Amino acid sequence: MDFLMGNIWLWGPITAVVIAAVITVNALVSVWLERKVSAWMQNRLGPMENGPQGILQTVIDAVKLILKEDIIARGIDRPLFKMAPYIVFGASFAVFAVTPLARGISPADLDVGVFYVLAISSFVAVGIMMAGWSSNNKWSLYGALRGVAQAVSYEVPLSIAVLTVVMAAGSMSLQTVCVAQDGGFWNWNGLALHRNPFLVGSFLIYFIASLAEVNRTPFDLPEAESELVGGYHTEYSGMRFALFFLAEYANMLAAGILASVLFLGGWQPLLPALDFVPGPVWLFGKAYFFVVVQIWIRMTLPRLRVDQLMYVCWKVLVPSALAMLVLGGLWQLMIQG
Amino acid sequence: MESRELFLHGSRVPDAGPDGELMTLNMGPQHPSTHGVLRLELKTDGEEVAQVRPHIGYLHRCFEKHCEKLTPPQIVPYTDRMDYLAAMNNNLGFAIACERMMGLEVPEKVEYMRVIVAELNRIASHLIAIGTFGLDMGALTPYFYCFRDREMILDIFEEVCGARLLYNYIWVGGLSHDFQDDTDDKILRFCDHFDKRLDTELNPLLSFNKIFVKRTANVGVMTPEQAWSMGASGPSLRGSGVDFDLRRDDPYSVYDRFQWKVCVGEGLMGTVGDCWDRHWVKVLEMKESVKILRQAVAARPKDGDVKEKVPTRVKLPAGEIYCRTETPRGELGFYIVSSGGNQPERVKVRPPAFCNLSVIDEISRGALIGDVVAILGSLDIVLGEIDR
Amino acid sequence: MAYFGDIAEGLMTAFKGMGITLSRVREKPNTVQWPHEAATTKARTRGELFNNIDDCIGCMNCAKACPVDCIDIVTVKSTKAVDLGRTSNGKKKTLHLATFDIDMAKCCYCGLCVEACPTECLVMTEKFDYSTATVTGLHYSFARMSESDVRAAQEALEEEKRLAAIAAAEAKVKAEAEARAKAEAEARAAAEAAAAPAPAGSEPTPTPEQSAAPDAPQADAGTPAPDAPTA
Amino acid sequence: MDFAALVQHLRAALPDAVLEEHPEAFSPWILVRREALGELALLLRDDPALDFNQLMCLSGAHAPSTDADRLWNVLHLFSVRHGHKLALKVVLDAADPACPSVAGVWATADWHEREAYDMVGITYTGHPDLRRILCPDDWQGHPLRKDYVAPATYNGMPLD
Repeated sequence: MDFLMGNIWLWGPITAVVIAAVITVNALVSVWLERKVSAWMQNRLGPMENGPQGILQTVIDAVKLILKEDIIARGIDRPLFKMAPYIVFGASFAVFAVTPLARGISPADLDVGVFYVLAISSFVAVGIMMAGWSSNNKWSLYGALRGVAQAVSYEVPLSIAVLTVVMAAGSMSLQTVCVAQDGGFWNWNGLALHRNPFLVGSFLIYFIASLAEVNRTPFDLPEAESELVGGYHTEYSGMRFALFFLAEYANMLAAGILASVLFLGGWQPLLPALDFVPGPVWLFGKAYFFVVVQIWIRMTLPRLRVDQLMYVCWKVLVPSALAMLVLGGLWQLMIQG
Repeated sequence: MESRELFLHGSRVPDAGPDGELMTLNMGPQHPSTHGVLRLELKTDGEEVAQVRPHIGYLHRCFEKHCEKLTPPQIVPYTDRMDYLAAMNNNLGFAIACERMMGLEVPEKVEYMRVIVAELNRIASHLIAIGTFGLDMGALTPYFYCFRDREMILDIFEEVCGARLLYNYIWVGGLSHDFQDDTDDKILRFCDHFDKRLDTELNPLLSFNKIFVKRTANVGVMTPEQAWSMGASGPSLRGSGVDFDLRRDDPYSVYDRFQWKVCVGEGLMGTVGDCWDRHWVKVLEMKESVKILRQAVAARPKDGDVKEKVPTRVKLPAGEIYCRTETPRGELGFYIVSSGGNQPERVKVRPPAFCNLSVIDEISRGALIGDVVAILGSLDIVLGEIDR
Repeated sequence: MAYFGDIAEGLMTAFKGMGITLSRVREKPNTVQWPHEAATTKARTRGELFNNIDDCIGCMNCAKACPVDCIDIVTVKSTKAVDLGRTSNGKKKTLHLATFDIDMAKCCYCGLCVEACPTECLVMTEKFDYSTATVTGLHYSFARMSESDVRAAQEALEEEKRLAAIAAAEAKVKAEAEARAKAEAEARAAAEAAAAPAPAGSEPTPTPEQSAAPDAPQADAGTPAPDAPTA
Repeated sequence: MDFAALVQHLRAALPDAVLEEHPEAFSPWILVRREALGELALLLRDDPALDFNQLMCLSGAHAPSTDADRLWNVLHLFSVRHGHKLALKVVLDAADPACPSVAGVWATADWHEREAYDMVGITYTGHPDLRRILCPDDWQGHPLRKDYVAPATYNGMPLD
């Protein structure tokens, strides 16, 4: 095992292929989940035709997207336009590299794992900007501007909220963060009122900010379809659009994974006695719980306006995240010594 | 937030940017929230909108030209297609105009049934208005709940007249079909269901949702003076706090026999006349419609033939009339000129949404792009009616 | 404090809304899996038009009532010798139906034609799913006469007309002779009595085709028909 | 005020504006001298005794065949405070279809006058933005004129 882990040339490609497979399958599953959950909440049935409960519908959609004509309109900045989906996809792809799957097992256990995730995921904004700018479409440009403004702004409360956890665990390695939440669900950061109640507040702030980071309702302004037609990906079609699509759902899962690692113990079982269930099952179970909650929120809430988006970030989330950080730190100093 | 509030009260219209340039942005004709094929030419400074120029006519289907060649009974199906979300109300407006010209008295039973179907259709139309308004705001689910309830109304209509959207039900002098035996029960059952759903589902999910309120309150404020001057009517007028409803103030049919009240915007969440008020007036109006429905179903005479007074040949006497009725969108007027022939010489329609839409420039200056969508949604336009 | 109130209200209303959407998961779906399940149509549903040609008398009322002119009828008058029978509600049929076409692609489903039909042979069925690959596939022809039938009927009619014209001419000659005789007799009588001249009572000659007012209400099959199918 | 009183009031205020009155019509109307329309409109809106604050409808019509080649510009007014209605009609010669605009008096008239211009070709003098509204900007002719013949093509596209 150590040999394997040590040999980056062997381990790297295998990990990449596995992550790519996970992302693809995740997109299929998440899209299906989104359709089904929204249908159930709206007294509908959702896709029913292909496969039991329409589970193969997304496969067929994916095939359709791949077969579709790739339209590149005149007046478009072609190199940027073509590169943008890969950057967006690549960024969300790379986030998975540090996922702690089980005790001691991660594709790459970086010492600065948290830092890496935050840095890489904000790279998505660059892709969005490129897509919006190169499309030579006013709606795309609006979407891109909104997307970048939002990503940059929400990075702040998100990072501060994550910092609270890092402070509690004393490490930036995601593996260590998980290990620190050992011993049953009452010790998970997001639920451990007895250990550090301010982490629970951070949990809420983190979750709200992560919604904005992955452009989900109520913060889906970059692609607000009722305002901006399609936002930054208005001009995309076919496989390039599919990459944006994949990236969006990969981001949803990544946000879910990070939330479960930081606040719900990652691969930690619900109870220590349930240790026999493998770690990845727990991790993905929790991550998909967050994905479903994201869908659930999307089906419930309207969208914010662009100035309100900034208001929520700078006037609500940043101050409260800072408060959580300071109070959490004080708590740790005073109570835990 | 303070500076935004200033714009919204019209004290500051954004100037052109530092280099004197505004960007022209074409919203539509293909755009998800223009409710049809409307083109809004926006002059924007960043996200701020300096001017809105609506361009209409993309759905022009020559209604008025067709009317020159059709007899009044043949025009009725065409009126369906103007405001296709409230076809009953359009039928009613045209039928009443013709009947007033001909001096035709319709039986009391028919009058009551007309009120019942018109109010049902008002609810159906408001449900779409509210659902799509929520959709414009990004709330997906209320839309489906609204459609679910509207479906019950459409089922009743289908049972009564055979069509679900374009009814051709209210004829000059009568109705095309009588109600079925269990229609009254179905209507009452719908009323019970709907009353409950409105309070437990739509209002908490949409009307009082904080994000929704923040998106719509203090946005697109229309003053009563603006409303009167621009000819706004219906919920858009009442949303500005004007207590005026043609059903009460220029009564037609048997509306004067029911106990109900005209709902006006009160600025509950912000300023009087903002988008939230226009939305709220629609919600309240649906409740009032349910009240009218309950009374009308209880009071309606059950015996008699609904086609008793339908003339075998509808011939409008020479003369001209302007007749207006209150559709879900406001004042629908028909100006009919006849010289006594089989076909009217001229039918001019005064569509409510036409006038409501013309307000949009005045009330959305200084708003953001997202607000324009909200304002457009709250005005509740139907392009089929604007363009005819 | 409005600041904290707003935040609290925002969170509370969001949670309330989420509660509502979640509770709807338990409810039964409101949709129907058409075409696997039957769609619910009602007895009065206005769907595809159907004409029972056996009962059709070719009165054109439906074509006249139609606001979009989607019904095309061509009739040939039958000769006296031919008995076309009666409709199921007892109306006598006097016209051959050369063409009875309905263009369902144009139809606006208003139902005015059905109301206008005196024999209730034109009905709107409950069928609503009859999409076709081509627009012409929605062009329905209900008439059952072949081209040769139509030609035969026309020829028969023309023959009858010719005979009628001859008969009319004869009758006219006869009538004129009678009238002359009458006039002479009257003139004689007038001369005799030296009274006011009697009015010349010239009887209208019966023409084979009586033209009615185009918009007169027609309860029965009194409509004139074009002599030959056009086009 | 009822119709007779309205007309009396108007005749007193502007003696030569009202040419005819038709109280017997379904919607009683007065015939207004073309040149006096603007002044009369201001009076109708601003006189507290009249207070016509709503222009319900403004229609352009090509007069029925009984009335030679004339265009009508018909205004239907309503006063919320007094609850009275009045219809004004200006009869124009089809060859000289200029009519004063009332868009400055009632903003509703803006779009309605554009529509009347588009449909029957009344040219409103003093209108801020007299463009076609329902038909395309480069459309030929005014479709609701009695002598209008539908064009066979539009910009090379056959119109069937």
